Amino acid sequence: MTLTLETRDLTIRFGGHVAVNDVTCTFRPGELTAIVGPNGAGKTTYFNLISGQLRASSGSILFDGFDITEHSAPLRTRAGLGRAFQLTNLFPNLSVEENVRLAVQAASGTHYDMLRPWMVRRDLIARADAILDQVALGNRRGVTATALSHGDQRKLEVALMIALEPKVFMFDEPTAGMSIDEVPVVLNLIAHLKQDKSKIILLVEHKMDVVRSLADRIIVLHNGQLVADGPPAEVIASPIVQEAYLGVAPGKATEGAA
Amino acid sequence: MAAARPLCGDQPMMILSGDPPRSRALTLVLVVIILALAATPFLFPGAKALNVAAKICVFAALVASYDLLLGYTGSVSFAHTMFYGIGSYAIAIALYGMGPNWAAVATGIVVGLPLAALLALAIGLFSLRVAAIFFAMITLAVASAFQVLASQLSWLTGGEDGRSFQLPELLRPGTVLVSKSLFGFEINGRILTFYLVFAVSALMILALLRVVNSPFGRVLQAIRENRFRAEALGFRTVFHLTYANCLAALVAAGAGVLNALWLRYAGPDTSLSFSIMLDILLMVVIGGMGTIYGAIIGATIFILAQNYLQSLMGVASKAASEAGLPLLPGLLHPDRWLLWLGLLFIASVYFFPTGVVGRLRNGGGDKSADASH
Amino acid sequence: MTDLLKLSGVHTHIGRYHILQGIDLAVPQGEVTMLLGRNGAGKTTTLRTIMGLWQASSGEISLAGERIESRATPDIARLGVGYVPESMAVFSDLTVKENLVLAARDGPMDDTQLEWIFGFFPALRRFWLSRAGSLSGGQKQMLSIARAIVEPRKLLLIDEPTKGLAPAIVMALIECLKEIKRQGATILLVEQNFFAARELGDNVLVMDNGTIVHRGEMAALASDVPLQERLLGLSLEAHQ
Amino acid sequence: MTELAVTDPLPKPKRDIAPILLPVALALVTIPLIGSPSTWLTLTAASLAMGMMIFIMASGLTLVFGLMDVLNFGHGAFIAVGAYIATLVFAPFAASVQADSLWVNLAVLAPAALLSMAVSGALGLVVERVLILPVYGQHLKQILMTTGGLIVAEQTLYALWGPQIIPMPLPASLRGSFILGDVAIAKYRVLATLIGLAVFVAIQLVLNRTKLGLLIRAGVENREMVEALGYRIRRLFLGVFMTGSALAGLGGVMWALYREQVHASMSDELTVLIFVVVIIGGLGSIGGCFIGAILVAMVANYGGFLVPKLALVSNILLMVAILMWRPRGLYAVTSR
Amino acid sequence: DDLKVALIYGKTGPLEAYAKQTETGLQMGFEYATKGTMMIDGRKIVIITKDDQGKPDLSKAALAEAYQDDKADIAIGTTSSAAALAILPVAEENKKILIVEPAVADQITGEKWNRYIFRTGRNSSQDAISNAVAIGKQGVTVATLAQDNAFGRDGVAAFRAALAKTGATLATEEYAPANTTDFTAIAQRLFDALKDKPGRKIIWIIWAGAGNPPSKLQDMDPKRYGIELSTGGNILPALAAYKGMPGMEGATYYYYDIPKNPVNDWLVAEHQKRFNAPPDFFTAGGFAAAMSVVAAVTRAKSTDTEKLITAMEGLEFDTPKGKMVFRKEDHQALQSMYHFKVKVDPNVAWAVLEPVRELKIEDMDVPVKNKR
Ligand SMILES: Nc1ncnc2c1ncn2[C@@H]1O[C@H](COP(=O)(O)OP(=O)(O)OP(=O)(O)O)[C@@H](O)[C@H]1O
Ligand SMILES: Nc1ncnc2c1ncn2[C@@H]1O[C@H](COP(=O)(O)OP(=O)(O)OP(=O)(O)O)[C@@H](O)[C@H]1O
Ligand SMILES: [Mg+2]
Ligand SMILES: [Mg+2]
Repeated sequence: MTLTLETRDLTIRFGGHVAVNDVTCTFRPGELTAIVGPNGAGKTTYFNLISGQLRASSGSILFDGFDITEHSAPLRTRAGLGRAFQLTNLFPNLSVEENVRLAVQAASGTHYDMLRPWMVRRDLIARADAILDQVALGNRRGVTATALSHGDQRKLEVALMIALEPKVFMFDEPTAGMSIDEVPVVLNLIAHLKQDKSKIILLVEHKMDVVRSLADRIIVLHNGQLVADGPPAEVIASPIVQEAYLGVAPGKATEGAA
Repeated sequence: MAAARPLCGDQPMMILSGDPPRSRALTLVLVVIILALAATPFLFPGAKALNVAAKICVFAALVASYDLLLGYTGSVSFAHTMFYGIGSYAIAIALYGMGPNWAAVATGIVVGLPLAALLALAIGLFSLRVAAIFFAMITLAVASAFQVLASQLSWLTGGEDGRSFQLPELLRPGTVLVSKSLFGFEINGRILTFYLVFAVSALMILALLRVVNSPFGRVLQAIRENRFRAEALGFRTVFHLTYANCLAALVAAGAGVLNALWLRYAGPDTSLSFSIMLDILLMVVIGGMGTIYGAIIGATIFILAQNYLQSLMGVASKAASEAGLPLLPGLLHPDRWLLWLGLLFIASVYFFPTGVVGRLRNGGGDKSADASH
Repeated sequence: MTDLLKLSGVHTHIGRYHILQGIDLAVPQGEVTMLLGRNGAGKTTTLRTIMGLWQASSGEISLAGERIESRATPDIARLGVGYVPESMAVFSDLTVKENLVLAARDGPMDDTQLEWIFGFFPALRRFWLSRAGSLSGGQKQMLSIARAIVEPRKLLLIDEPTKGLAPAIVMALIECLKEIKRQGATILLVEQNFFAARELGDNVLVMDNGTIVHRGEMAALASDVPLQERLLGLSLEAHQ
Repeated sequence: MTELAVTDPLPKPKRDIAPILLPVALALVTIPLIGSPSTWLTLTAASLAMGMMIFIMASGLTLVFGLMDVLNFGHGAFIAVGAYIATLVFAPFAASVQADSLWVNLAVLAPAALLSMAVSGALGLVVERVLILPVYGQHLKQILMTTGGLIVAEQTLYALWGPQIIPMPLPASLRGSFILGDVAIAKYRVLATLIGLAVFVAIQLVLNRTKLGLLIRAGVENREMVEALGYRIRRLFLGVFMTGSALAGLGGVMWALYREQVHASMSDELTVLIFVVVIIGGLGSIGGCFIGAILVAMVANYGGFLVPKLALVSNILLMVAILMWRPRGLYAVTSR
Repeated sequence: DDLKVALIYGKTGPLEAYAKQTETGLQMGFEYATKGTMMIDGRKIVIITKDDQGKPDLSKAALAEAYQDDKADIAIGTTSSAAALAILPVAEENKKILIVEPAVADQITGEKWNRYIFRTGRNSSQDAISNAVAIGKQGVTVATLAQDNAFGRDGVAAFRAALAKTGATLATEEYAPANTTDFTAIAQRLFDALKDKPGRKIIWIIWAGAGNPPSKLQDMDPKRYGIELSTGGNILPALAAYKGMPGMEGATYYYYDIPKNPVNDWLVAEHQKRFNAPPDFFTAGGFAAAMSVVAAVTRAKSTDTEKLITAMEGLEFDTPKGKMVFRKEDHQALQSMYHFKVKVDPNVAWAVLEPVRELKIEDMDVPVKNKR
């Protein structure tokens, strides 16, 4: 049986506001799904529900055949759900290398080992360095995370997720605020991850060209509801995306909106 | 810029868990302190010097255990003296009730340490429910309630008066192990007790050093920096924090045991009071938070000041008044030594924000300071 | 056109790092000046230095002829400078309304101005009484921009406003800034979204490694692919 | 826009009145337990007054602690300073203090209280500049700084006034109780209640009718951004701190009169109590602090009457119970 | 060589005010006893002071230091009862005399006593018994209010025992936490317990430290039920609060105006001259301690510990409170106490205690509580 991630009637309410509303959807390995929708559509909230930062008001989440709706965030991460955050979320006063090393350590299952010095685990350090090179941060290892520019912080955020070696990658606007020469680094990275057909990749992105070049499938959230699901070309051409998301009258070319 | 990475191949450093002082000046200071402590019975004979040295040992361990909480997990607890007190009382009550024998010492340890750990667990679990910023105040309130309890259960604890007790024969001052005629120094039970305190404290500090430099210790730092993110990496921070709390409580109780053995007394003022808590805080900060070594330096500086500042001030005050200086004699009057302690609190924040250890590491010409601190 | 804002020879140090290494730039009155550059070039640092949030270690900054490099941030803001920081910096404990109440420094909020803002960013109306901390990333960005424009300002310093905004809202934002410019405000805009930059920019400055490496007209840069490749490391058209 | 778009504003969240009902419920529940209505009334009136006095002292702390995120462990110093200043005023006017006329008494009391507030406020200025300014946002350092400040202040008081307890006689007209049937209500407590209420209302008005409260809360979260909006947050913080200190000074006068004595470490007995009240109320909530203070006093009095043993730990029990119910206190102003 | 007397006291910290009085009293006591020469038997008296901040651990260290490092012949101390209890074994270990002054805990001359311990200060029982003797009579009903700790409970126990012998009845015992600030609830309980009783009704209060419950109870107007208040004496600053209770009776350890003897006359006059204030509780205590040292050394003609013990058991010596005697059994100094009545004098900052009668050593049956 192949790995699947599935949400069934997933809903969360904040007071009178339903941020994610009855979303039922299945994600399969080897398929990069882009999630698009206007601001406040519920994309990040949907991710938070899947990765366990928020608890669903109703509905369920199934991963690999198990119901994980009640699991805590750390347990879900351990089960293989990796998450990069939209608003950069790092260990601010630790070095770049230490940020990644911690993620590598988590992935290796080294949680409560208090008998050995950390440096003895050279394997962890080496792996962290390798990942930093992958995201082109190799030359900033010793810098504290706060001292990174915004774009570099975004890359570090991605590096942390890769270091976790998850089965599911959830990217939340990985390229927001990244300069144009840096964007390809991340795109190539995602493309590279995609080659491993056993991984599920979810991507929230507002840059349509990125979505177009990477996605195998697009789902559209709007006001918390799943309003479209299908191959990229088809979904982008649908009136709802054209109008509510891209902000152009139906039928007009989509080229303008980057 | 490549990351600073301390050498980790050489085995001798492993006793320090791969986290050597990393500054020549700091190493020197530490070596001097440790040698002086070890040789106190011979270098500085007399009741006072030995008392001071023993107190430094006990507090170095106690402060180091507090540093595990404060410096590595970032939580400000005011209940640390409670655990220290539990250790002290456990020994005192056991020896008082069962008489001066080794079985009583063992009982005290076997009951006291787990009790401290259990209580730490309970507090940890309760405070996880409430807002993090309350932690400091909740621990303060719990500690004050515990103090009330200790003074209420006077049939057990001796109330406000505490418990004085006798040590097993071997550790009594009257027991002469090596008579004076042999080396020119008498080695008696008291000196043996001192070395017991010294050795156990050293062991506890080394163990703490190991813990903070273990993968577990690094996770604690991560939690301090960003708990939310640590969870998202798959660390169950609740367990980490609870372990850290329990470990710190265990060591604190251990220090309490040593203190009670040394003083042959346990009471609310010596082991539970809020002012001791403040002393601990100050020692951590003077020494340097999140370094463990800071505990040794902080405890040494503070306890020396506490014990000799008053007499020094007396001398200075007299000198000042003989020199006819205005105001100064009054301010330097020995009775006002607490005033200077208060100023020390303030000065330590102003001038030693990273503590003595931080100062020595960064200012000592040693450029390999760890960027992650 | 006179220059509203002028920096000459500005150096900024953060701790022991020398970040800005002699910035000379001018922002002409009533125009939109784009500040482009790779990640880490020093764009944010430049804006923060103008705002007084970092202290320039040397050099001169003048706003409408007044020297401001040694003034405190609130005083600079009171000269009529609005700032949208890179991190958005919404006050998450306060509601959307309260965030805007604070932003309207000189008195009660003007209802027509609010309606005008809601026209571009309808989400703000919907979440008017919600905690700003619970807004979505894009909604926070909208709020941060709204804070800067709820009252008229002479000069707006805006750091990557389109980041995280859905395309429709980007369009709305572009419209909004164009209108603000029509009303006479001067804008210094840091932007990575080249489409937005091309739509809005009159002039362009390109930074690298803490210095300005190019100044000119936006239109010229937009049509000169080799220049783009040299300055920004990539052809913008190819990327788009 | 499409029909899918929803743009009408979300409704205003409901007012949270459960905490207000709490003391009321507590008072009602205890009526049958206590039995005698006159005893109940005596206890209730006493609790309200005691609550007000605690509130005055705690309000300064909650303002500073909640709004500015400053953990001021030296709050007690202002309490003591306020009390000492009042003794200075009282000393030359001992005759007026002991005169049996309310107005003559108040003519000494009011200036004494105002002077105490002024002096402790001024001291607050120094403390904020010297001790707090370098450590905004760093709780641990605040604890150290303010603890150091507390010790220094106490020792200075010792140096200036000597170690002995200074008596602070209650003015003659405020002694004794109003006796209504079997109910006794201490006169001084009536005054304390009035002053406490006045302070409460004044703070509420200032915070709710002006931008001040918003500004401070915003400033705690992001000082730079508030400055970038053009506000001189430093001055504002200084003002708040001075207000908090002045309130502590007022509380000190009130407390000294209640205890009828002044001592440099008179605040030691209050520290935990005040913290408990601030925690129960929720950080920075003046309303929560007000209710918390009344609750603490009520539990102490009802508990002390019904089960005297309980009085030892009643504060802690109350705190634990409240936090079990609301982990952030009665009114959580902030999400910090 | 010098005669070294170590004074261990809580000179800084919460008991600072008491400690200062002890030190003054000790100094003046030696001056008086040696007629200003500070010499006994040709040996100069040197006072070594050691601050223990009222903390038992520091106190232990200080006393050990005094005996071992400073070679003190006799030690006197200390202010806090807890600290005093902790240092008793130190005297025993060092086989040196310790004169306890002014700590009051019964256990010092009770179960924690050892043969090196003498006490010039009064103990809690003496305090309680004197009060019982002062107010107890046939037909009187008493209710007690005490701190809920060992001090309060021991005091009430001694009071209860002594009261039984006077024929008065004890209606109830109430205990409140030492940090109580609001006495309304406890006052209500006491009023409820007494108000329907016949005859004279008294609430007797034993309270150390802050709190001032008598004044708080007085403010609730106990007179409306015919209830009187009573409490022991206190230091002068605390007596100010007694001004609200004119006519109140009780028994005190010392009030400068009560004892009539040459020693006290000298002390009051000299103290007034030097400090422009009358001597207080602990000044008298320190003074008595000094007198006992001089008397003991004079009688033993040595500072050898064994000789001193022999000399001191049963030793009579003069003090500002008249004659004291170290009882042989437990080394407690038996002494007079004073039954007083409060008078308000607007020209005095504190309430004046007027003597009703002197309770002599024979009037009080202070039990021996130690095991020899
Ligand atoms: N904790 C919360 N409390 C109240 N409302 C919330 C909370 N979290 C999210 N919301 C609301 O839910 C909606 C969905 O937010 P979400 O962050 O998921 O949007 P998004 O699709 O990621 O948008 P963006 O593209 O702007 O990041 C928003 O309107 C937001 O205001
Ligand atoms: N607090 C800091 N401490 C040390 N260095 C810093 C700090 N903030 C920024 N820097 C450094 O200053 C340089 C410029 O940063 P800045 O944030 O101005 O870049 P930017 O052009 O805005 O980049 P981006 O497009 O990624 O936002 C970067 O190399 C960054 O690492
Ligand atoms: Mg989002
Ligand atoms: Mg930037």
